[in-house]
Amino acid sequence: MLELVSVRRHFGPLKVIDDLDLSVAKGDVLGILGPNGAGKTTLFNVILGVHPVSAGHVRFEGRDITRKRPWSRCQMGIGRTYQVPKPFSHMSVFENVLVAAVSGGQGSIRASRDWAVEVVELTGLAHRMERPAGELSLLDLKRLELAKAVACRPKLLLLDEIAGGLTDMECDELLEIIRGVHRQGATIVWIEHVIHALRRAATRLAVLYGGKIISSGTPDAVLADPRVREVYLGVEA
Amino acid sequence: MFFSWANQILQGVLVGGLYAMFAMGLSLSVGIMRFVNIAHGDLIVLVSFLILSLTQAFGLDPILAVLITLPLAFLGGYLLQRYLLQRVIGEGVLPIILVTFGLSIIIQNGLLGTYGADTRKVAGGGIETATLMLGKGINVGVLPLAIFVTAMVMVAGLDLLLYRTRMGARIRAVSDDVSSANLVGLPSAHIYAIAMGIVGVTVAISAGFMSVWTNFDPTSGPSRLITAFEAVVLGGLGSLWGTLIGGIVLGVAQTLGAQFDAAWQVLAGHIVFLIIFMLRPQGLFPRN
Amino acid sequence: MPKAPFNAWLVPAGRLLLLLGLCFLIAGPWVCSIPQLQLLTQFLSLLVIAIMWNLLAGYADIVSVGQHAFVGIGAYAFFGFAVFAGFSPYLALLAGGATALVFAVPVMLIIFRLRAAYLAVGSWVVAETLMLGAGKLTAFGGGSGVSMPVSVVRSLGVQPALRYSHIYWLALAVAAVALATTWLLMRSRIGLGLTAMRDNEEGAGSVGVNLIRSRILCFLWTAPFLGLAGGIITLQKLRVAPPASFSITDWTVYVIFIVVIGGIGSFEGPIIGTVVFFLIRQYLAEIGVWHFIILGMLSIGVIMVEPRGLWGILRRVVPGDLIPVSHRPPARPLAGSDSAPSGTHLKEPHSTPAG
Amino acid sequence: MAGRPAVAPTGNGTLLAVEKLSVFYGQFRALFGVDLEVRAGEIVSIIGANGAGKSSLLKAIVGQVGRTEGRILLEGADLTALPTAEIVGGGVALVPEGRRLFPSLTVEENLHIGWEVGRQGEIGFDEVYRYFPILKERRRQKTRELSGGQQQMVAVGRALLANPRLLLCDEISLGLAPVVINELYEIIPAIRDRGIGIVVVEQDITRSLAVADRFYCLLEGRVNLTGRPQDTTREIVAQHYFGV
Repeated sequence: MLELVSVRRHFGPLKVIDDLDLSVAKGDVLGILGPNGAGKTTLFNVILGVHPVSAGHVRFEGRDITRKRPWSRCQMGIGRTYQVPKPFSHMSVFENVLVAAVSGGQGSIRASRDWAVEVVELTGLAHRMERPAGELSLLDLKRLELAKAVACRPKLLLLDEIAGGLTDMECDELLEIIRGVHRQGATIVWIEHVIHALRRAATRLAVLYGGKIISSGTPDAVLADPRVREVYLGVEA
Repeated sequence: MFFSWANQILQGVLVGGLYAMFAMGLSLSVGIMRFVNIAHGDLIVLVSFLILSLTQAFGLDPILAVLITLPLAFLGGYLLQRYLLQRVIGEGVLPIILVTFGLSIIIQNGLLGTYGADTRKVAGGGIETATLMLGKGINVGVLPLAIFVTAMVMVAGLDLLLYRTRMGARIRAVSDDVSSANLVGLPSAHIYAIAMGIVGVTVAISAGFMSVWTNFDPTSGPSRLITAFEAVVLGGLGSLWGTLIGGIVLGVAQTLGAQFDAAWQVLAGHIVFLIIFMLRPQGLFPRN
Repeated sequence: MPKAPFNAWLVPAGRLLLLLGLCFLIAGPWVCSIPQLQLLTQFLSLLVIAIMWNLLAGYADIVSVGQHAFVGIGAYAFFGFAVFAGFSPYLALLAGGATALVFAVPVMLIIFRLRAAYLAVGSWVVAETLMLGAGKLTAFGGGSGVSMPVSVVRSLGVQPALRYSHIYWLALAVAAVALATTWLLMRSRIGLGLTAMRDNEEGAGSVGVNLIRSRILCFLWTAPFLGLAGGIITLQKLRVAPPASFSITDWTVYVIFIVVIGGIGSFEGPIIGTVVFFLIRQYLAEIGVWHFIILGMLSIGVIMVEPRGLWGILRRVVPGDLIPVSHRPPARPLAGSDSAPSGTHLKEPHSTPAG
Repeated sequence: MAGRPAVAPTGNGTLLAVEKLSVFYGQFRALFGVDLEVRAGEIVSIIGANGAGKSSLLKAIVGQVGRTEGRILLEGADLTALPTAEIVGGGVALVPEGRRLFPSLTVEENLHIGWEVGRQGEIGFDEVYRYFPILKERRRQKTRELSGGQQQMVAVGRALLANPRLLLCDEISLGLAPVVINELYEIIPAIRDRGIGIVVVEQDITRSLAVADRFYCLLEGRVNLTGRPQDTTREIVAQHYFGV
């Protein structure tokens, strides 16, 4: 479904993504782990086209989308949440989601209204439907990020540290929503530090380090991989 | 014929010196603080009126008057940055454009209210008309030559200041990365303000020369801003030597335009700017 | 159900005020003297220009200081079509708007190469060039301009009173069309995307809002309306001249003050701003240039204190928009009972009781 | 120097005392009432996963976060409300995460900025060049042209030239080759032996614990384990680190 071929992304001399190959199959929930500065968020920016790649190709459903702008990629079916939420603060929660439903999902406003309501309810924001997004709490902002991404009717959903800073209970709620979205047919790539959340949701894990994937496979296998422990916990003394 | 053209081009180059002077301060604020001060031209005119008042009310020599305005302009630039512009910096482009735009209108109309709409000029005591005859129809005005030389000295001086002094290194550090500067304890607001103070000094020097060489009135600011902006963009944003070249290109374009028809002078400058800009949007000497 | 807030009456009250204003404008020719009617005509022209500048700077992040160019182009084109081509004034007005649109394309190609802060002065350079270019048109009187022939003036009405009310109706029509269509634009999916862009550009891009197309559309949208306003202004002044038709003071400086003081990035802002501006100008005009200084300080103050202007301040009390460009969720008779997919619903967290 | 915190000896040798510190970013709360202590001549390591609040803690100490609650005392003097310049002038230097050099400035210029903003003291350029001889060779080069390891050396050197009493190191091994990391870590005990208190924030637990006299483990904004490295096991640390 998604394929990255020898992708590089450099900022000056800094190689944030370095000759990275990655493929995601339809129906996967791929969790991505990696220490700070491993290039995780940059990876998403490359997949969505926020940053152009320095080299390599990005393919989505067999089409080369390397030169496409973020909004075209979104319209093709790639939804994305931001680690630091980017709400449209002066618009209501409903409108925030409606924008995504209309622009990303490419429907008319009339046709998208019910879908937007459905997504708002699905993500547990029904009671905030007409509040300005600028007034939301962190949990609700994370829900809104998810709602906006889901409203685009993505075939591929990119989640960037959506569980960070939440309590266990809040995290469980979010996990339930994400599972719901997955059940409805979306493929998911999920960057996360909250490992227990990933472990419960992911079908595959991959560990990014120094701009490369150093380990991938089933969650248990990856977490047991000595190289992963090395990266996270340091070289065995 | 040839010498007549050469003479015109030479005059244009010298005019370019004055334009580069206008542009130098703008180039600094674009390069260091990364904003375009819409009131830049009006500040030049404001200082010109100050010089006019000093020479007329106290009978001071223009050079002395300019020397007096230098510290005032530094202080003015410092305070302007520290207490007004700094508050809206880093919040997107809209606030800073609107604030400097408001400032521009306030200065223009404050001057109109104080000095009236008449065109003014500061008497230079004969230096305006002094010329050097280089033979074969090529004449060089002493004042334009002085301006051009000063402009070159200013570029070289600013270059030294930025690249050879402690304060220059601090200014470049803040310009490189404001948040890093804050992290290691550099007082960025103070350093920005000093940079704006330096901009103020360039404004005062160019105001001094402009007030003796050309006529000005309270609404002359915008055209000075536009000239300065064109020189900065032509030269490549933030490059000081590029700015000097940009000023020269404009000066030559204008004098040659005026050769066809006096009324084409300003328009020729704009048209040359737009053409070069369309061909080379990054400017003639882009930094990096 | 949440209880209606105590200040809910402010929204209908505000709308009533707007409606009264509209009634007054429609009744204008019957209740106003000729000078008053001229003032109202000016008001409507400036309102149109303010709405357009707000659309650019407030939503599309195109902070132009050169939109007076299109007013001037509209003015000259109207004059040309009406006087030289012999079009009827109505047709010439439309042709003026169309000409502004045609010019907008190359202008856009130039200034869109400059981003952010540089675009402002860049657009100014272009406007300056166009103004100087207009001064080279000998048929239009060169740098000093030219007056309308009496025959064209008379085609709008032989008596001044009739003529002025004619011009007034045209101005009202242009303003009404500008306001209504821009409102429809803002209500459309494009407007929805623009509002999102205003709040967070990157966020808007990644939910599928085409930022480039939106910007282009906004820029092209404003040009014909500015051109129409230029035509109306020419009808009123009965002459074109480069510094007056391309007046940066009248069509850009004032307009920026109007939008900033009224409230940038909202539909109500330009309307409130234009009303406030005319009040200030009526009462402070006798202090001459100092009213500029007051306007300048006022707008700097607004940016420092409340970047969303007077409407931003009012909006803290007024619970809703007066001219709703926002969208509300469809009413659902049995919300959440059976319409949603099963198993994915979460219980709503306990909401705090209203009041 | 104006605003320099007065030295108030506290008897027990406490250099830095952080008391009930909470940090807020708008709605988001990064730290929940953290207590922490660093003595002069001691290396304290702070470990924890991403987002645990390690960087927020260091930034709060140098006065670079918006809203905090609680107190931060350097030798008894309250730093909490001071601007960064005065905190640095008073003897706290940070090696920020990601190095945060000024890329268009030369090595020497970068170092000099540390020297200017800091306090007077015995560490001069010679001292730094002795720790990192390669920097002397490259002192006229722009830092953007250096390798990652050399850049990190400049960042450490810049902080040292401020002559700190307390040195804060945020992820100095990030993205560097093991050889380079070793080189950097060799000098940390040497700095400690000058009587400087050091806080090391590191994702690489093994490295971090090997050098530390004491450690604190953060999980989601709270300290959930503290002690001396030799008194605990790797398994216990790992459990607290991941919170599973």
